Amino acid sequence: MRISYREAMRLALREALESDPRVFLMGEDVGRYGGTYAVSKGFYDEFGPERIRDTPLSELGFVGAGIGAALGGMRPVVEIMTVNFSLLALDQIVNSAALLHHMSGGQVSVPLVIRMATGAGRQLAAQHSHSLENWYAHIPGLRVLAPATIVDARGMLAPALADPDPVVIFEHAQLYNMEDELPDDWSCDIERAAIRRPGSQASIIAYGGSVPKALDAADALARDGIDVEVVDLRVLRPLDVATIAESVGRTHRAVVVDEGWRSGSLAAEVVARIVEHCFYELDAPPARVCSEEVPIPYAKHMEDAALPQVPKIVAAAREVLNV
Amino acid sequence: MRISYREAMRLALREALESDPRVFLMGEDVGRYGGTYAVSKGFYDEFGPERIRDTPLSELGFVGAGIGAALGGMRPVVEIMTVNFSLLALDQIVNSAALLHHMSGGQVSVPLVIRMATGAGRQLAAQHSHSLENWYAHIPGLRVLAPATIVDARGMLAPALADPDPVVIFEHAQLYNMEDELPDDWSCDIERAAIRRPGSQASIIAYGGSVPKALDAADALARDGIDVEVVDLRVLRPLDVATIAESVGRTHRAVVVDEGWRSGSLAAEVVARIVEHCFYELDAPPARVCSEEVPIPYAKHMEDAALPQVPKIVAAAREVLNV
Amino acid sequence: MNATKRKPKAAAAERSLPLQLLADMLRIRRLEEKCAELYGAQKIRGFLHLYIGEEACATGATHALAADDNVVATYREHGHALLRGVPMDTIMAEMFGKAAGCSRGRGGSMHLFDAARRFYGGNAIVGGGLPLAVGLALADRMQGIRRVTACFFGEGAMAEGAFHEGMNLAALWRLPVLFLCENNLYAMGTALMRSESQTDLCVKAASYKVPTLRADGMDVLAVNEAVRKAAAEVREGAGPFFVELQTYRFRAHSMFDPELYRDKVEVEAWKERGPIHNFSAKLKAAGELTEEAFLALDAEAEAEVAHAVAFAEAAGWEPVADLLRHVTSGEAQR
Amino acid sequence: MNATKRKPKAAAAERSLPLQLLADMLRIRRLEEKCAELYGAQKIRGFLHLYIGEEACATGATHALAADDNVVATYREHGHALLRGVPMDTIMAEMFGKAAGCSRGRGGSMHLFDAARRFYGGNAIVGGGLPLAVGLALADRMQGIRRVTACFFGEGAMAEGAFHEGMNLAALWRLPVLFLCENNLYAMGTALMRSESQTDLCVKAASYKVPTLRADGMDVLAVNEAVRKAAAEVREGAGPFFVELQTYRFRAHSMFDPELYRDKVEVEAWKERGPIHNFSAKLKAAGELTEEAFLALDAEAEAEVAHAVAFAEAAGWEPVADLLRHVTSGEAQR
Ligand SMILES: Cc1ncc(C[n+]2csc(CCOP(=O)(O)OP(=O)(O)O)c2C)c(N)n1
Ligand SMILES: Cc1ncc(C[n+]2csc(CCOP(=O)(O)OP(=O)(O)O)c2C)c(N)n1
Ligand SMILES: [Mg+2]
Ligand SMILES: [Mg+2]
Repeated sequence: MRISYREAMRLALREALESDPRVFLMGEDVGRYGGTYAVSKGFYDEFGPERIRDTPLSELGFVGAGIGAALGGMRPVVEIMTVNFSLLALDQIVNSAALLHHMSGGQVSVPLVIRMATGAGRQLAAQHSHSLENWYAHIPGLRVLAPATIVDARGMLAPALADPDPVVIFEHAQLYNMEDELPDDWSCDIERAAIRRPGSQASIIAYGGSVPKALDAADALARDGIDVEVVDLRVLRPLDVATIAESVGRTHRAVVVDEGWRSGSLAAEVVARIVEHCFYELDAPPARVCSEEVPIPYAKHMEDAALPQVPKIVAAAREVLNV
Repeated sequence: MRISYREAMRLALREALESDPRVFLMGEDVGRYGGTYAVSKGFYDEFGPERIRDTPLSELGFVGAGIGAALGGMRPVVEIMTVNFSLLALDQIVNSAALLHHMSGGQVSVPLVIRMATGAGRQLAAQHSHSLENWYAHIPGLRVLAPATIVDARGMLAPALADPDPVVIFEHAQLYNMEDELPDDWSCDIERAAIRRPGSQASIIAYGGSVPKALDAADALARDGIDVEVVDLRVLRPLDVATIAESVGRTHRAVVVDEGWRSGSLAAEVVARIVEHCFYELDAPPARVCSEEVPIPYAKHMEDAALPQVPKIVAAAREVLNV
Repeated sequence: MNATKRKPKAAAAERSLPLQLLADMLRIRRLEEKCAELYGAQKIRGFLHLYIGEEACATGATHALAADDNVVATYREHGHALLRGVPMDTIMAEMFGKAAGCSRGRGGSMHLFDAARRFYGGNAIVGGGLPLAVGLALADRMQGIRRVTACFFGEGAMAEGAFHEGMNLAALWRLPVLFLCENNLYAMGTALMRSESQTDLCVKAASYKVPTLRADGMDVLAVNEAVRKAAAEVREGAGPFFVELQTYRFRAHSMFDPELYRDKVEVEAWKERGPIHNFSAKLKAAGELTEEAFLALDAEAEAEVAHAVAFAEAAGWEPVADLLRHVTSGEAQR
Repeated sequence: MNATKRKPKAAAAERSLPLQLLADMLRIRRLEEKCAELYGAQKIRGFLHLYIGEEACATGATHALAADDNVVATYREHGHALLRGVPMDTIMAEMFGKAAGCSRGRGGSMHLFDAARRFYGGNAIVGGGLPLAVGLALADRMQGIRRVTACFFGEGAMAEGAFHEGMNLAALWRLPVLFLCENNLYAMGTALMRSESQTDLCVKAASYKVPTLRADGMDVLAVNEAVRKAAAEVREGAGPFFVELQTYRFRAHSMFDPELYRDKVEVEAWKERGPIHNFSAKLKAAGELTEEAFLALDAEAEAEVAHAVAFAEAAGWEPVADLLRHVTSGEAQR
């Protein structure tokens, strides 16, 4: 069946709500409004106000409440409208969700899933276009996921809810309308990265909203007879270094694509891991295609110029391939 | 004259308060209490409650007020007791301080200095031992400084206050009692990294509280006839890549020390820059000595094991030198 | 083509306050109706939050402020920016993303700024403006400047910690902040009663020992009177003041909102209280306004909008080569 | 050596409530006096926040709770943990950083936890516990469990956005949260009057439509009575309740505090109201307590402390090889 990323998320959420009474969805406008990105549209009537819980504008408060509810035996799915507003909730996410298990010497766990939309590309300007995945990927105690395909959108929530510890899921806002076939087996591994397109000459490593761009770049390169592999990180923490190293060990060349700003990016971590694991197999220094170091501008031509784009990825691949 | 890092900070603050009526210090317990780390002890009586302003426990509120005061023509120095509590203020720091200049098309500026203590090492446990410098170093619009010497503690505040844009200064809590000679010329460049110890066989690159450890490691290595250079980043954003590349270009080997957790660390960015700028000059893959990926434990032996220590730096240097 | 308001300014001089209030509400209305149209035509992109139905709030309030007072607003700030003197031409150009825009095309609809007029912007973080307003007022107090900082925000923002911390700081330090809450009953799809345990917003504000006033946000004169009273007290140095303006948003929250959360009957009932329609009817009944005069004001507003659109259309794009500018002032000065 | 409280538990059974309250205040006092001493001896490190002077609050309050109620506390929580049943032995071992500590030595003084006893910890982020308490109460409500979640915090926390958001959520959703504010007049060096524009904390809480009570936090019976009333209402499903306990910290904020912000006269005046001294005097006057009985209780407390110290001294360190465990549950289960 051919469905959208949004629909895949909806199927995953509905399944979770139907299969486990401990699961509930909480966040701003997830209920009566239908969800900012319409992911929970109709759920309010289906599951009621207790399980599809609209919250006031209190990011720190309701995220903390989600953590407390997880401590109390529930399996909350907390939706933060976008990563931009998660800045208001970071204290609870880092100092409570990520640390409670450790500070209690392993006594308490926080089986919480936090979903948030991320990324730029819709001319929403600087305050509404952040990509802060690497901030989260830096924190021990959190698992960080970035579904970039219909299968992952459909399959990641169940294992995330089964995880006894906090899981943060980043949904790139540009992906919600993406459509694809949903295979019968959409089960999903939240430990490993995935090779989305096998290739031999270079590894293009991306995640989230950059994966479709990386695949388009691979197609463009293929038209010129250049065969590159596309690796989707999928799990931003803990990083699946084995898959990355195996790929780069084969191709000897790497391009890392990240919508985050270059300095201090997740792409830097991937480059560091590549160097630590396959320095002697590298035929060229790994290249990074990240967002330019400027707050995301409103004007379309400027926003486009600030973000990773297919031509930039193609150029970077040609550079590491020196063709 | 021989003074402590704390005393150097005090001299810099007093000078700023005496020389510019627009400068004022605001934060939790900076006044009557004397400052959590006694940096502003006595200033309340000297400069009065308006200019040494005690705030309620409202990190988001008073940091935002500092930003507004900067917009309004003042030159606020906002003290956030420790980086741990800055998580509550990140929305204002990122979405207001760092972005206002850009979103207004360059019309308004935020000449604000935010000081905060950072780091672990005093058995304060997980919630009080963060090193989140790389989170800040990731954000365009911010300048991020990490004074690691008496001279920088004395000299960085003036140029930071002269900067028309927001500057974040990280003071590692372990450094306050460090003493050293203050030379007559303590003027300080907030654009460039500094070579703290020239050396030829490898470059140990560190910042903040890790600099003294890097220097101790260099001494230990010297005793074994190994001559390493120690580079102090000083400016965490924008990174002074020229100095880093020049050093590594000479030594062909690098060890990056960072008290932040390894994944997504500033050390990763430094490694990525090294690879991007001197891949072909490298004789070995750069090594990282970071905090282990665990929330900082309370017990001393466990905390020590979690943090970068001199022996680990020595071992990493020997590894890249293969001796 | 240069960016200036023509007729209105000139005309404004001779006009009585009521007529100027009406004219300004019309200017906001016609501007935003055109914006909605241009959004459909994809000339304007991103988020567009219309103020249609709420014009009496910004109009009555800004006419109660002094020319050099500070204003901090939200992402629903087209009207506030316009009435603080930002030329409609540069507002429209900003929404087009043109370099001649009031924020150089970097900000868009949610980030209209005008430093010279002390308009500290559109802010897209709910509640984000309150701490900034507290700081602006603190700066004025420390510099001995007798100025009011007016801070507009929606009722939804009152659930945010930023509201709590900002109100307390302003009250504790007795700063000249005029808190103007535009209570349109909904925060996106969330009704006030589902957002606050205490729905009497003045009671909430009073708990910080801040004096409060409530006004009919559909009646421009009532708003103007209440804000004048409040601003006068703030200017006198009595500390902050909180004014609740009870109003209603006639359109969707943004251009993406299916409006599942409120029924048409409620919307229609509020539309009966349309601030422009009712106020002009009142003026006519009082013989202060003729249909011809009304049409003239309307035509003037339409002309200003037409000029703004032409200006925005004709304006140029910022060169991509300048992408990395305006990140820091240092760079901007290059 | 195994971690259990000996005599006290046994004795507790026969004891009248007043005597048990006195005994428990003494246990907290003697425990913390020893902690201060051990801090000097560097057996205990990091931050150590003593509760000395405030014992009537935790004692009166915990005796008003049911055994399986949830408790969320702050970094000044030694007494709360102890009275919720965390063995003094494992509390002391935790402060020593030993593997036998109630948090395995990972948390220290500020992070005492006991999942089995539903003691959700010490929290070193001011105000951080309030949203957690709201969530614990929400979980109970959704699971149909009739349980109270008691949340302790200091008056300084009321300036934080977390207080505002937490109170509103609890009140809006009518959740069974018992907010217990230990108002000791200072947040580190900041006096309440310099922290809140409204210093009547019950008025602040009432602004969320939450019922409130104020009690003398130096009088253990007054605290117990107030918290009983409040807990009963919360348990009945009436929604959250706020109780202000007016108390005072006799010692410095932490072991680093030079105490420049308050004068000795004030401190001495409050010491006159010492909760243990006054309550035992009252019991003696009422003939409910003899000096011998008092000394027996005190000796019992001292013995428990001595046992705890011996236990902590004898306990082993967690092996460094386990450093990376307990980051996630998965790893912990390895
Ligand atoms: C901190 C934050 N949370 C959520 C949002 C998304 N959002 C934008 S406007 C809005 C509703 C705000 O309602 P209100 O404050 O009443 O203002 P109104 O839109 O009604 O004028 C929301 C939830 C945001 N921009 N910022
Ligand atoms: C968010 C945050 N800000 C600042 C601190 C530093 N700090 C620790 S305790 C304290 C005072 C808290 O006062 P109060 O809430 O009254 O509790 P008390 O210490 O008086 O029991 C402060 C400022 C912190 N731990 N967390
Ligand atoms: Mg509203
Ligand atoms: Mg206190």
